[in-house]
Amino acid sequence: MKEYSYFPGCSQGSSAREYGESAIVAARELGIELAELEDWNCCGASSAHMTNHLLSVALPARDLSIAQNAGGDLVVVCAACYNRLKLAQKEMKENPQLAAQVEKIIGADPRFSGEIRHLLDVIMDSLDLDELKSRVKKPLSELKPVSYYGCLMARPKGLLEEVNYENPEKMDKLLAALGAEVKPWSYKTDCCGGSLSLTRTDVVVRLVNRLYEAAEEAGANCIVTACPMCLANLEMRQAEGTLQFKVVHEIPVFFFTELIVLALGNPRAEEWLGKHLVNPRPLLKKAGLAS
Amino acid sequence: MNKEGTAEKKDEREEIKILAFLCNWCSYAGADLAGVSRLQYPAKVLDVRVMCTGTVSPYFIIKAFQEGIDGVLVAGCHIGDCHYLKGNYMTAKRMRFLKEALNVFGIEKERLRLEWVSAAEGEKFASVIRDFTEQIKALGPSPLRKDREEVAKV
Amino acid sequence: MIHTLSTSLDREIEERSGEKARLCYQCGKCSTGCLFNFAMDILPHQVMKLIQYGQKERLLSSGTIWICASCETCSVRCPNGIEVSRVIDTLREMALREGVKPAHKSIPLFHRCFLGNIAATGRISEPILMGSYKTLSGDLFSDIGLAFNMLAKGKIKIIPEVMRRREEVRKIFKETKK
Amino acid sequence: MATKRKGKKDDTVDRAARNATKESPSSATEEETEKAIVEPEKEGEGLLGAVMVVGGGVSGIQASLDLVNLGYKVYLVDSGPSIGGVMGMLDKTFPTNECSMCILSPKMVEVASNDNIEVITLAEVEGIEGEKGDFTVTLKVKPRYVDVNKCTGCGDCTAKCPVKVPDPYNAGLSFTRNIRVPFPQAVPGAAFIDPLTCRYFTKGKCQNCVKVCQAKAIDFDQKEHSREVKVGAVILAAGFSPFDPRLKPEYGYGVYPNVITSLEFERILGANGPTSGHLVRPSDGKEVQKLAFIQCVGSRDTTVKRDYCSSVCCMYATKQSLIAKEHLPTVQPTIFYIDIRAYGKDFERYYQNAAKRQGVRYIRGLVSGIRERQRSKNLLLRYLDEKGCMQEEEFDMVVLSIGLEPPRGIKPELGISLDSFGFIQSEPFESFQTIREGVMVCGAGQEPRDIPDSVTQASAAAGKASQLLHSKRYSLLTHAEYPPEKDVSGEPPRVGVIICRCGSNIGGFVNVPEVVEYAKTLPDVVFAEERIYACSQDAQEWIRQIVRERNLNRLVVASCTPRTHQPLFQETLRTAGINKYLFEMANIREHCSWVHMQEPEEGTRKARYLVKMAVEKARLLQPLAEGESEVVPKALVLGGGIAGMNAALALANSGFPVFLVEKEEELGGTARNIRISQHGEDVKIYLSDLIDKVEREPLITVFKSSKLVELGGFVGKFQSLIRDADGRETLLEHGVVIVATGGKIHQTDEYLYGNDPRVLTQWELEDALSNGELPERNIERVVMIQCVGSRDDEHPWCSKVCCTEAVKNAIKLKESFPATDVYILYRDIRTYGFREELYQRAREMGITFVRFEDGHKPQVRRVGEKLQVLVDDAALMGERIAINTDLLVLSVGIMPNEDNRELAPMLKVPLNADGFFLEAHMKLRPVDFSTDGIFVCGLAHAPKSIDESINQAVAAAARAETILSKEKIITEGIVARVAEELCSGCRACVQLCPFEAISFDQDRKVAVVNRSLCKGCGTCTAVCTAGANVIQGFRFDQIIKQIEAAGKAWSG
Ligand SMILES: Cc1cc2nc3c(=O)[nH]c(=O)nc-3n(C[C@H](O)[C@H](O)[C@H](O)COP(=O)(O)OP(=O)(O)OC[C@H]3O[C@@H](n4cnc5c(N)ncnc54)[C@H](O)[C@@H]3O)c2cc1C
Ligand SMILES: Cc1cc2nc3c(=O)[nH]c(=O)nc-3n(C[C@H](O)[C@H](O)[C@H](O)COP(=O)(O)OP(=O)(O)OC[C@H]3O[C@@H](n4cnc5c(N)ncnc54)[C@H](O)[C@@H]3O)c2cc1C
Ligand code: SF4
Ligand code: SF4
Ligand code: SF4
Ligand code: SF4
Ligand code: SF4
Ligand code: SF4
Ligand code: SF4
Ligand code: SF4
Repeated sequence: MKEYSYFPGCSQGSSAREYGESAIVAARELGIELAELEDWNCCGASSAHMTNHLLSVALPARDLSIAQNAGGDLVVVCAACYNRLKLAQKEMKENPQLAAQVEKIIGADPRFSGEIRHLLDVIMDSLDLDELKSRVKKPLSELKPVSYYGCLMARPKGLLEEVNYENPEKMDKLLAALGAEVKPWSYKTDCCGGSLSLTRTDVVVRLVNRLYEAAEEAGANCIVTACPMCLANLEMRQAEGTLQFKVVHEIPVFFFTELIVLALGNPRAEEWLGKHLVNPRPLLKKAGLAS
Repeated sequence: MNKEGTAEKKDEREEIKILAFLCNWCSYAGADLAGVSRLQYPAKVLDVRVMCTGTVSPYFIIKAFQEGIDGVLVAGCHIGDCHYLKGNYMTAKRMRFLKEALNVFGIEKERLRLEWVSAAEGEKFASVIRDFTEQIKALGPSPLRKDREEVAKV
Repeated sequence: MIHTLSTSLDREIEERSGEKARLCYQCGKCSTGCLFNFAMDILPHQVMKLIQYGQKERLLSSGTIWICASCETCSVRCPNGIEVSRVIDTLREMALREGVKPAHKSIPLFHRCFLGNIAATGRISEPILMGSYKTLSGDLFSDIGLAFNMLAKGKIKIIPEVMRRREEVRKIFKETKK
Repeated sequence: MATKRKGKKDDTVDRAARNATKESPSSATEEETEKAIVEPEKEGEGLLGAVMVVGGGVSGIQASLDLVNLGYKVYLVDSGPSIGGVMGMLDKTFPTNECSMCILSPKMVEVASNDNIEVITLAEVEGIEGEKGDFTVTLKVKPRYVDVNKCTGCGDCTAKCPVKVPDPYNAGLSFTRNIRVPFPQAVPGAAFIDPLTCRYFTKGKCQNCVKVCQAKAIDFDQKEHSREVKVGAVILAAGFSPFDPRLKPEYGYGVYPNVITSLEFERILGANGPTSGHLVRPSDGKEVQKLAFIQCVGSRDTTVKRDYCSSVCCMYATKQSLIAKEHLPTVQPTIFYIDIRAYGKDFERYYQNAAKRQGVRYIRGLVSGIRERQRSKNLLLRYLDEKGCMQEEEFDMVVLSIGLEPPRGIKPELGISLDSFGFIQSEPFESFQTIREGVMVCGAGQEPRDIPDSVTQASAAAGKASQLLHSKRYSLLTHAEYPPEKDVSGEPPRVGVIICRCGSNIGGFVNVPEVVEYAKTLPDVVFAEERIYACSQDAQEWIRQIVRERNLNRLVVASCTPRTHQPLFQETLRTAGINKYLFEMANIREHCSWVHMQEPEEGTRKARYLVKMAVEKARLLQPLAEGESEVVPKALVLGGGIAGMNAALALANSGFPVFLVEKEEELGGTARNIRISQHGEDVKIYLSDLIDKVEREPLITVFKSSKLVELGGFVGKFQSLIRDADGRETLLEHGVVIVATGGKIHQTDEYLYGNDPRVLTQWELEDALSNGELPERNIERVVMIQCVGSRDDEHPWCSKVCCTEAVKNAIKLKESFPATDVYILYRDIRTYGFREELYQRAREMGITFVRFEDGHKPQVRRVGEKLQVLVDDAALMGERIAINTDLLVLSVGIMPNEDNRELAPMLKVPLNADGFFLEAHMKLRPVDFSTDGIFVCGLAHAPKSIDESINQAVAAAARAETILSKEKIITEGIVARVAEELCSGCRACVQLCPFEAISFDQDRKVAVVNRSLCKGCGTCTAVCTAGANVIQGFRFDQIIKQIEAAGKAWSG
């Protein structure tokens, strides 16, 4: 069992509870123990970053100083948090002046010497895919997912641990190992509309609808993501697309961690199915993966 | 047996013959490339290498038909690619005139063909020969040749 | 028609963001890659051009700076290595700082609510965020069904999760406002 | 690994060779026919008359051919298995759309058949020791595993090799086998084995190829070895490597099958490519209708550290669009671009024609990334249309216009230096000279450049080498020594026929013994026999022997194509004491056995008649004399600008006297108005140095205030009359003419020029800048307007230099007065090649660029104290911008010299539609005229920058030197001749000859052919109604005999 510090992020406790919970379970199944950072604070997400650059560094900096005390590497599951934490670390490393300024603000040394890693990367690096295959109890063979990273995990360049930031493949490989028939598509790193969800719903509906269309065109029957905001936007705005564009999409969206748990035959996977705004049961039933 | 023999003989007489004038720089090279690429075409064609199609005199073509050739191909560089600047341009002009003149001799103008084949167009050369052979086969032996054979018999 | 041109805006942006809009040679990649361009009044490559011309007011009052979702597609594609999204972030920040009336007022309002929520509790709590945003924007009824749905699925916690040392976060807000 | 199996085509008699022949007694022993090496002369001790050329692309090939023609032994080294470079892979070339292979392969054959060029393949340079004039180059030579001297290129081994590999010649779009001849026209035309994929090397067994190779050419014992070669100079011509588009992942290359590179597309277009020129796409072989090009992939891109422009991709995308339409008229090509860089000669016209008449759609703005439709594999591209609206459009295929990168394997350890991108660095004004003396550079390995510019630079590099080594000219050349030619004119024809089996290539399909028996029955045939490999070295000895023993006076070889093998057999015949024109070939391989493999009987029958036709012609062959004419080893250079002076100096450096005629009172020309070069060097200093050198050079005679009034004679011996301002005339005699009469500045009255003192030209600005005449406080702002008098209906060309000039001056201005704002109003910024760095620097410094659309010229008016420029900004969808300015600077274009109109007829050379001189061949003979002995360089040819003019000048000098260095010019035997007694005086031929080789003798009323001018095309003979005009070697009666023989085929 390998232990990491863990930064859950706000939504994993509420709107993306299925992500937060499945992440811990999936990690444990694969021999990774996630220890939550004590008294962490919100990274500021897009709002800080978009309106106050210094704030967008200082908020995650406080978390980083906590992580430094905890020692080791820091694992993140939310794409937005991953983006903010990692960029804050990078900026302060490259700009000591900024680091000093932030140190004053938060009253602690913000320099984190460990690595900030996304759970997907941690899993894929610690795993032998063949071994994983052999551990699969319920192969996802009827699932035809497309992988969807969204923009926050993939950009800027160098954020992702994969070289091809335009066409990352780790999630594809993972899902294929779980038995799914992964469909290639060109929309893995497209933006879902992000924080405009509440304010410019029209824009987001349009973007989300575009993603569904592309997924269907690719022959997919579900979308798999690693970002709570993407999942929220995709699920919340699916029905609205139906009204606006006169097409019905019924494509469930999963977190990759949910599918790991499901495929490994852990019954807890059932718990989260009910939390989805787009009901995944009909598909899973048809696939013989749920009752 | 005798019957068969004559049939064979007839066949031989019916068999067509094509003469191709190929310019040294493009079409001859194109024919070389067809060879190097092992592209297959019917063996009814014999070729004469000339430095430029510009040198192909109308007299050569008429002579060829007189000698019993059933189809004449003149092939040179594409317009603008002539090694000698404008030889093929002259040829094109001359051939247009000649085709009309052939009618006067009672020769179908389809029996004379002008083609531009570059040194890279091995495939084109082969298909031109295939196509032209079919065309001449369809037309049958040249009327001039029949005349001549008739005359010879008499 | 543009009458007054100046190069000072470009320098100001460079100072704030390290990005040099003047390097832009108008290849257009930022604009053609932007998924939000249909909702923008000034396209990203035109933002670069207008910065070169020093058209500050026009940019700060544009809708583009609010529509941009910071997805950074433009930045990774720019052959001149300009972080276009960073430039737009900077323009947005300048607009807020200078109190320019935003073209899409709901968006800065949302950000304010979002940050206010963090400042108060250290973390985001969706009901509080939604509640405050909806009240302030006056857009009370859209998404109401959604909210109920989420509530029913246990996706919204009524009792917000709160961190302990909230004063540390509040200090951060205070210090970074300066 | 020497490639010395082809015969040599020697059309020159040089001084050293003559000396050598004089000294040796001329009895025809066998030793004599061996090549003799002439002892080096005493003078110029320590220099070596040999040059190594590294890289066998078009530039390396040109340099090699120039060098042997200049009298040096050449080692041509290529890291690949064949020479040819990228040009050998191209389908057509811009801006003439000529077939690339058609024009390249004759040059490759020339290399292969020249005894004094040793081609060394699969080799790289490890080190260059020593000093200029005396280098020792160490090569690492990889094994080929096939003996090039034995391999006949038959391809039997390929057919049997079990290992399939992607074919690099087809850019990996098709498969070939591990052992193969690299491509049909390869030189050497021999197979090679890649040990990395060969089954024998990887698995220890196979050797299929060994089993089938009848020539026993395969040799698995070859080892990698190093080799030392001593040469006097080295020319680096290693070309470029293509950019790997995987570094721009947004375009999905390698992920989406229908996204391909331009080089791959070039192969798809190729008639000899993987799809035989059918425009189909990789994913499903479907015909392509909607085709997109994305420009600048891996160029002008900081993020991948390629901050330069690749110079050729705008034009090749245009070309590929046009060719695609030619292949498939329904195809709809779209080019997405930033600036269209159509800067070269005739490029603008080519581009405008594509855009306006040929339906090529140009859309400004790059697509950001590519998405793929999963079912159709079509590609989705998003772009902004001309109204600024976002569009998403589906395409069948997308071509990435990939950039040119530095060559691999050329390292600083060779004593040279590489620039920041890795290209080979050269001197500012002499781009062909590296920092190491005696080591020259040419082609795309120095800076991305197109074929004509590469060829020009190659000639210049060769010329530079010659300037260094000219005292050792001819010292290392090998020469065949010939026994005296036997007079056979009175004898009845005695024809010998040799039928080659070419292993099983001919023998496997054609019944060779039957053909031999048939040949024996033909009239005048006294000898007929078969031979397994007629071209092998031992066969040549055998041929000489039978010619002598059987007393043959005509020879027919029935084997492969005369295009490659005729020179070899002619050489053999000549060494047997028989005139080389008493030879005829029948091509029973390429034109028979290989194309009729499935009908061997008909093939055999055809072979018989091909032999008969050859014999019939051979019976009528007559010995032909090669013409000789004297060379006056002096040159006339017209024009004393930078180009003219450089050409004159180059020739003088090689030891030839030069007459330099300048119409003005002083030397210098246009460049007197330029202060700084694009590299920031002081042009004034360079120019005064140059003038000084020219005036002090004893071999150069300068005629100032003089003009040419009359030119007579022809190559080798021209007479010219020049007249000075006072009417004094001088008659000069010389062997060559170099035209360097330059161009001039466009005189404009637009934009208040001449009307307001604040409106200047770039030259006037440069002057003011360097004289310190610009007081800072008065100029808050400067506006520049581009394309003044260029790229419009009246002047449909791009002046090439003015974008760089404007950027350069703007930078200078900004450096002197940092507070001054500079605006440059442009249509396309054409800072090609490394000039892009200047453009980048200008932007970095804060110089602002404003683009306006064609047809929306800026307006200028006076407003108070200031000038006001109104421009409709294209980036802002035509929104008007008013810029108040203190200075307005016009980038006026380059015009042709009016004197050209008067010179062209005098020199008998053509002008193009714009009034610039028209070279012999846009691609491969950029400084020659089709009239032999006359050359062109500088602005007389087309607009170009100083360094490009110098390139061309030195190149023109080198080309001229190939003539001047000969004592006599030998002209081909195959020329026209008019039988005066038959000539009716109709003059039809006089008008038709494309080379103006026929004149009309007014006294005798007959046409007369000047054999020095005649190229032997035969056009004249076809129109001669009297049959008086004949072309030797292709005589009327000879062809008639061939026709008759053909007529009797199948029955006789
Ligand atoms: C897709 C495409 C289309 C083009 N179309 C046109 C066109 O239409 N018209 C035009 O004018 N130009 C065109 N160009 C440009 C043209 O290809 C170049 O100008 C030309 O090939 C340059 O010739 P080169 O001899 O300098 O180099 P290359 O053609 O690159 O030849 C270099 C040679 O050197 C050898 N070599 C490399 N490294 C070493 C080493 N270390 N040691 C020994 N040998 C080495 C290589 O094997 C090769 O044979 C095109 C280019 C591309 C990519
Ligand atoms: C407007 C303009 C701007 C330019 N800007 C730049 C720049 O910024 N950077 C750069 O690198 N290059 C620039 N150039 C190009 C550069 O000037 C030339 O490449 C270079 O000077 C070489 O010119 P040349 O020797 O071919 O011709 P010229 O310099 O024109 O020399 C021709 C010579 O021939 C003489 N002559 C003409 N007719 C006759 C005749 N009938 N008989 C005898 N003599 C004759 C002329 O008097 C003149 O001395 C520019 C050119 C022009 C026209
Ligand atoms: S960061 Fe903003 S401007 Fe850039 S692509 Fe994304 S939304 Fe468009
Ligand atoms: S991508 Fe970069 S260079 Fe291109 S238009 Fe946008 S900012 Fe300018
Ligand atoms: S079989 Fe022998 S001769 Fe023929 S190509 Fe192969 S190696 Fe050369
Ligand atoms: S030994 Fe190598 S090259 Fe020869 S046939 Fe076998 S695999 Fe091919
Ligand atoms: S601008 Fe330069 S690099 Fe870009 S496509 Fe054109 S020639 Fe190539
Ligand atoms: S001469 Fe004979 S052996 Fe040599 S290549 Fe030609 S056909 Fe083959
Ligand atoms: S300014 Fe000169 S170089 Fe630039 S595009 Fe116009 S004519 Fe060409
Ligand atoms: S053969 Fe050609 S070049 Fe020679 S004189 Fe006749 S037309 Fe002129």
